[in-house]
Amino acid sequence: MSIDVSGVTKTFGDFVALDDVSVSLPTGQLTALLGPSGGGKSTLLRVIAGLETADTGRVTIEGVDATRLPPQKRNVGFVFQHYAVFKHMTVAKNVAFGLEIRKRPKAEIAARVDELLRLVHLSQFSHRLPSQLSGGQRQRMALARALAVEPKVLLLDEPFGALDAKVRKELRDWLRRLHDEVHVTTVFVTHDQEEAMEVADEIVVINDGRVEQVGTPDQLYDEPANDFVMSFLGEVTTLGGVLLRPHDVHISTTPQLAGAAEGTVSRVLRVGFEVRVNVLTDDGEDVLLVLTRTHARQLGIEPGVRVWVTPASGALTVPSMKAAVG
Amino acid sequence: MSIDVSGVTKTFGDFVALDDVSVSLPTGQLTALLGPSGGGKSTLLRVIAGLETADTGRVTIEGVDATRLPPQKRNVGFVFQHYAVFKHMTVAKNVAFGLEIRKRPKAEIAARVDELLRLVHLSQFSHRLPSQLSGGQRQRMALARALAVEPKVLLLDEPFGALDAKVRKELRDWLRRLHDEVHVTTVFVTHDQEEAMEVADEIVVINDGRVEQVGTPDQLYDEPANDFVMSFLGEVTTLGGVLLRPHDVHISTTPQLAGAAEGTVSRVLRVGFEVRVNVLTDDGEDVLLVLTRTHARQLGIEPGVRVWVTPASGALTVPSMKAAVG
Amino acid sequence: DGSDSGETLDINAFSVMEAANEPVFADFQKTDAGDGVEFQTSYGASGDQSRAVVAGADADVVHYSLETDVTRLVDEGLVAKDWKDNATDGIATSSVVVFVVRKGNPDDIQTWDDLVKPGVEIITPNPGSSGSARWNILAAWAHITGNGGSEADAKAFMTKLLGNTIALPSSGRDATTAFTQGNGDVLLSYENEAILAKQNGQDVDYVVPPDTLLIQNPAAVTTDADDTAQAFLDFMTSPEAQADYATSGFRPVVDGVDIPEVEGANDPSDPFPAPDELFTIDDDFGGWSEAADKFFGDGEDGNPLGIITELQQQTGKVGEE
Amino acid sequence: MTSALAGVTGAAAEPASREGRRPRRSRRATPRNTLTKGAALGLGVTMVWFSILVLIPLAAIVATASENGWSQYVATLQNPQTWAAIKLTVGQALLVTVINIVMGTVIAWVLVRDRFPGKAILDVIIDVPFALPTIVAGLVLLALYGPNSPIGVHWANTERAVFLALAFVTLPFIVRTVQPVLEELESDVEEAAASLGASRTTIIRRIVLPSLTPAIAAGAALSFARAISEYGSLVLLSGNLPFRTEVVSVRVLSFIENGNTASAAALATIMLAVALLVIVVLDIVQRRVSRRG
Amino acid sequence: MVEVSTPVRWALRLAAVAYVFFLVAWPVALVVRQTFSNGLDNLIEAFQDPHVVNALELTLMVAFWAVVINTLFGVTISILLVRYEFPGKRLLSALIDVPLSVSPVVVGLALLLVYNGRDGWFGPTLEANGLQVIFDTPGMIMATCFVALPLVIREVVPTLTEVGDDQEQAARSLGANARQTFWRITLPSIKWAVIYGVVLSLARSLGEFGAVKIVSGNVTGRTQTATLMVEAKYQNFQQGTAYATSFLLILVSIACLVVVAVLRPKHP
Ligand SMILES: Nc1ncnc2c1ncn2[C@@H]1O[C@H](COP(=O)(O)OP(=O)(O)OP(=O)(O)O)[C@@H](O)[C@H]1O
Ligand SMILES: Nc1ncnc2c1ncn2[C@@H]1O[C@H](COP(=O)(O)OP(=O)(O)OP(=O)(O)O)[C@@H](O)[C@H]1O
Ligand SMILES: [Mg+2]
Ligand SMILES: [Mg+2]
Ligand SMILES: O=S(=O)([O-])[O-]
Repeated sequence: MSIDVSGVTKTFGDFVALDDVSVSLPTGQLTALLGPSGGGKSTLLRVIAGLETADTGRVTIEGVDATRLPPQKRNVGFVFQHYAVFKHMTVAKNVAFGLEIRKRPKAEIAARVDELLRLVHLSQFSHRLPSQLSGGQRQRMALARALAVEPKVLLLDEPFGALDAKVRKELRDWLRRLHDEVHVTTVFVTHDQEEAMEVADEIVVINDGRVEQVGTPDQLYDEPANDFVMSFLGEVTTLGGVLLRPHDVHISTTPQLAGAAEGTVSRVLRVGFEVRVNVLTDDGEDVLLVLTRTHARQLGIEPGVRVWVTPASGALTVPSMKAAVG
Repeated sequence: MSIDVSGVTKTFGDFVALDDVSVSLPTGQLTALLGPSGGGKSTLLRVIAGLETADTGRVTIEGVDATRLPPQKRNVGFVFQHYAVFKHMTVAKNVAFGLEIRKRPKAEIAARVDELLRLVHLSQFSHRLPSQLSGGQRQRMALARALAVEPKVLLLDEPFGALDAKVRKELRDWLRRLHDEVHVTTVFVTHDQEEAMEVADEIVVINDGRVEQVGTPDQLYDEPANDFVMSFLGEVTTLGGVLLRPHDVHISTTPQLAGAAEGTVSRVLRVGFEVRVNVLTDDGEDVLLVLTRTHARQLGIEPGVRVWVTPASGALTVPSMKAAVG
Repeated sequence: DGSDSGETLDINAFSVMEAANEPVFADFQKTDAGDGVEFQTSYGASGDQSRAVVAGADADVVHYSLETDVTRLVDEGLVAKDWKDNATDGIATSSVVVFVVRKGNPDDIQTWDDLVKPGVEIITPNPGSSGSARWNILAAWAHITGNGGSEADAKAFMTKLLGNTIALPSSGRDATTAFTQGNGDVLLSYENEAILAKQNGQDVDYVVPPDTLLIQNPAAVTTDADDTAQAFLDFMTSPEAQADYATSGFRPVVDGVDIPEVEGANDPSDPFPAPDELFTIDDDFGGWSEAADKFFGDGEDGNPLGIITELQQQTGKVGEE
Repeated sequence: MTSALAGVTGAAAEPASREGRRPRRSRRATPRNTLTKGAALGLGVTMVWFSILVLIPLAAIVATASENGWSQYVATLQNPQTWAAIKLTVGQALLVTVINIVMGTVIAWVLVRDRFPGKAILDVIIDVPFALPTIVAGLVLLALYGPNSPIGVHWANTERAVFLALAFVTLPFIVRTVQPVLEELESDVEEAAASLGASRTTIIRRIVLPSLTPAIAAGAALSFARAISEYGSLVLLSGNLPFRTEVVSVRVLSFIENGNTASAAALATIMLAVALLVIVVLDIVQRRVSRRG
Repeated sequence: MVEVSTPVRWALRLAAVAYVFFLVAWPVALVVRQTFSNGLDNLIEAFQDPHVVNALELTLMVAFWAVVINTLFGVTISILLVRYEFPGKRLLSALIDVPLSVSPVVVGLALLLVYNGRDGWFGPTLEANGLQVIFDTPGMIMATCFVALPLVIREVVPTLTEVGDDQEQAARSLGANARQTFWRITLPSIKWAVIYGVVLSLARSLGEFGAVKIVSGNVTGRTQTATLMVEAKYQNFQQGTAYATSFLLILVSIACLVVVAVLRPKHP
């Protein structure tokens, strides 16, 4: 049982936002839709939620064909990028909304709202209006609201997009823990690879309306299907005609390894505990590599120093020419 | 010759935004004003630009007492957080504005605008309206506009604040290179420590209306004046009652070092090339440390493994109690 | 009052009747037939009012400035053909055309010939919509033809008179308002309107010219009106009602009316002096059936083009095609 | 240095990078139809009402005017009195609009940027002409500018009365369109100009006024449209003197009262055409505004 | 923000205040003063005149229905224009503004041509079925609706656009159907705009004159509204009553304005 999207195409006018997308999201997992802006992430999520109708293809939710179901019949919780809070209702009323719509008994609603507000740590704010909450609190309220109706599926569109870095980081951990606790099938959209890798069980990389790759964070990082996935998931540099991570470049001040490219350090930039080093090889390649400070200090890396660089053992490399990719 | 701010105090009502701030910004340098939101960074920058008048204190720009000069007499270029573009003028007109005000000859203006647009790589957009530009392009236009009048000083208020992470990173490099080329005294505001450390020659840390520390990125990182500066400039963790960087925690699976704290790995999270490890020491401290993937793999770090942690040799530590700090 | 019977009469009348009707209504309500009757009134330019009734406005009793405005309803089947078969030949009120001037008559306007002197600014309503306007114009015409002038003389006179006209407001009442607000030197109007204005403290005087036209305002019931309407119509020409009208400045249309003091008249005790010469529509113009087309025909749909209409077009001045 | 900057440019020209693999272009090609059943029903009902109330009656005017073909329009326009009314109306409407552009902008400026006791009252008074019944507006102006004027200006029944009435009823239009724009005008734009060396007058002339232009234009169009169609406030004030103070609306009314519906309709059609023109201008202005964002 | 110099600021302030004072404030004050020139007599006299009371009641009735209809219509059209795409939308949104630039006299004529009972396009049929439009309340309500038509829409459309549809979508995803979404989410979030639009429409409706004059037949006590009454009384040498009635209308419209001023969302 899961969410199954098969062969979904969605166009706006003559613009193709989703192009024959098929993807299967297993029950109980936390899946990230990752991709650059305009890639079609939100559109896919909205198709799953029924907020947008696909031109072709089917959506199956927990075994039920949902392709033609209106959003209110899908039993899907949706959390919007900009929260979409009901501004004129208190926090408690916001959370209670879905239950009131379902005409649940008053007492039951009150109890459930209480429970959820405790879950999202907003109990003491239940009588405030959303405008009196901080961004992070609003986001948590939106989550509680979506969870209130016990959806089979929870969909989050860039849930932390509008928050600042610190709050974002906190909520990210919190979401992970919440998911471990509640275990509802959850799909969230992000364009931040770090966020996706830190939180998700599985990542779907979407670009230009198409699925580029599906896999666990480790799979994507270790076995990127193509150069797009590789460079989207982290910084890359080129060495000897291959793409690799700057951390995967091995550097030494002596010609230890056969096949290492010789070059001169052209720029050294300390950023916190890291040191970013540019090496201009004698072949004219500008190679970026990242070292820990300690390591750099040990090696005595400074502009002008002669060095030898080579892909580290076990380094992941991908041919750097686009044409060479499948 | 430089910008000298001495004894500047600025209050809004009874709120003290700047509290007896003195700082000297050397000619030709790229200085960052770094600090948390509401710290007074923008206020200081606006006092320097003459957009705000200090209650007490003096501002000297390149040897001239500018304390009472109106903004248009200070020959200061100001770039605003939200660009402050002239919406009704084309890109070229925006850039030309300051020169037209000065009634420079038409030909000279055209030439200079051309040159500047080339510098900021907007030549092909000269006839567009700002609304037809992307955020990064708008920001570059604002820069060109500020540079057009050949200011002695360039002030930038969170120049990249409104841009997304990728563009931000690129413009940051670009600003560094531009500064290396044009060499105008530049001050920019940011609340992003990474940005400050990567771009600036010197950083002024401002908090709560006061200067906490002034120094090069290395000085701030290596010799933070207090725990505020230390924790603002990067992630910290606590080990044995001292603050230190997660990268500065040494970990081993055998009790190599005397005085190391013994504990159990409670959580391992892979984020790209890094691994973030939480260790719960037998003393009940939750220590965060960061390793490279390779290193973690070598050590075989997994939840449940017994480990010994200690500050690495040469690690920077600061007593974690605020009271203990000078 | 007899709200018990609760009947409502719709009175559709020309513009200047409002004040004069109030006491008549009150007196009618004191009669047996009028006990408990409520009145709903609508006042406006005579022609406009009549056209509104044709277009569907409610009316039980119509009271217009001109016979032709009633005839229009007869043609539409809204008023019985025999509406004129009564003691007053369908006429309910009457008056004469007078000159309303500024207090003290600063321009010393006494006769029709004074009106066509250069620089005299005249206000008279619009003959397209207003009954008053048509009476005024025919009075001026009669001043020439009734005193031996030819039609050509009359046309020449009318041309001058229209040339001095600065405004043609839509109704008699609109014209009064325009004049009392300070426009023009002389207003051509009903004698009763002049008296009413003076009664209400307006700074005006009026002059009854030596030769003028008798104004006769018809009234009728509509075909679907009931007996109460007929009773009211009959009451309108009773001596009692005529005395009420006289108080408001109207000349009685029946004999035996006890004429009261008329405040506002030039001589309150002799309010209605007979002019030296009084023209009538029937004697001097062959009745409205003839005069209407001859003077005011609109020249469209096969209708003749009236003399005045044509003159207005020629002078290029004020008024309608 | 060009090579050093190359990386930045490539990335910052991000819209181009999207046009990568497939033709993904215009957001709006053909008008789409996203009506649900309920919405379609709602649209149907409202359109029926809108037709009954507005479209069919206006069509009837055009139809009546066109019964006699072009000759009706020609005859209507050739009538010197009608022509004088059109000239007066359009002329005074233009004059009033120009005054409104100046005074409306000044008032909006004062309301947004100035601070003085009683400003809140001024703000409320601005709307009085909109809320006041027009006939009362005429009466009100008559009190100060009529025969019994306490200041001795007797402007009733003159062209000035027409001007006054139109200025009165159109007062709020430009003020109320400019005010919000001025409020939202970001002060940093003005500061940017100041830091580039612009003086106060330069900032107002080159930065503030151009930003207000679309709003001023929209307000001016509204004010002009209202002015050429004004009737109520002139009834008691202007005396409706042909060739002097008679405006088009009064002229139309007098056609109606004289039973000359065809001429009334013809003149009304001409006014409608002018009004439509104004709406088109308004629409263009607003679209330009939205394009600039 | 540029600060203009003090003399210029004073000049602008003075110009603005003087203009508004001479054009609006003083004239209105004079009418109010004339109303009370002989104490409360004018007002008492007006209130004792059943026709005046009648006219005021009628005005309220007509305005009430016009506002109700325009609000229903306006909110519906606004939602259609903002939330849906359909062919002809741009045309419709342009046409919606037409009534703002049509002379009230023309409005009256237009309705007369279609709905008069004798030779109107629909009038005779309607009258045959017992519905009189012209010279009766339906016509007056229609005329009032026509002139005040765009006011609600002009208020609601921008607010609706600004609020966006994400709250509505959130409600849908939480299980609300279209009706529930409208009543619980959409309406509450555009509430102030609707109220503002209603107040403006009310002011406009209470004050309508030209269009109503033509379609009403001006029957005292039945189709004569307050504004028609003002004209009639003024012309009928009863200026005291005219001023008193005007005063009442001024009072109502200023009350409307104060409501609006209090309600208008303050810019932060
Ligand atoms: N209603 C719409 N009408 C027209 N085009 C649309 C519409 N919604 C989305 N698009 C287009 O479809 C493409 C995919 O949009 P989508 O919102 O799914 O992107 P995304 O991956 O969520 O991007 P972001 O990270 O910026 O939110 C975009 O180019 C967008 O412009
Ligand atoms: N015009 C003003 N009136 C009142 N308070 C102000 C004003 N301008 C700034 N402040 C206050 O002064 C303090 C410092 O503001 P400032 O804008 O300098 O902060 P900042 O360091 O630039 O913060 P941020 O990173 O959020 O921009 C803040 O608390 C702010 O609320
Ligand atoms: Mg999105
Ligand atoms: Mg700031
Ligand atoms: O009301 S009149 O017909 O006399 O204008």
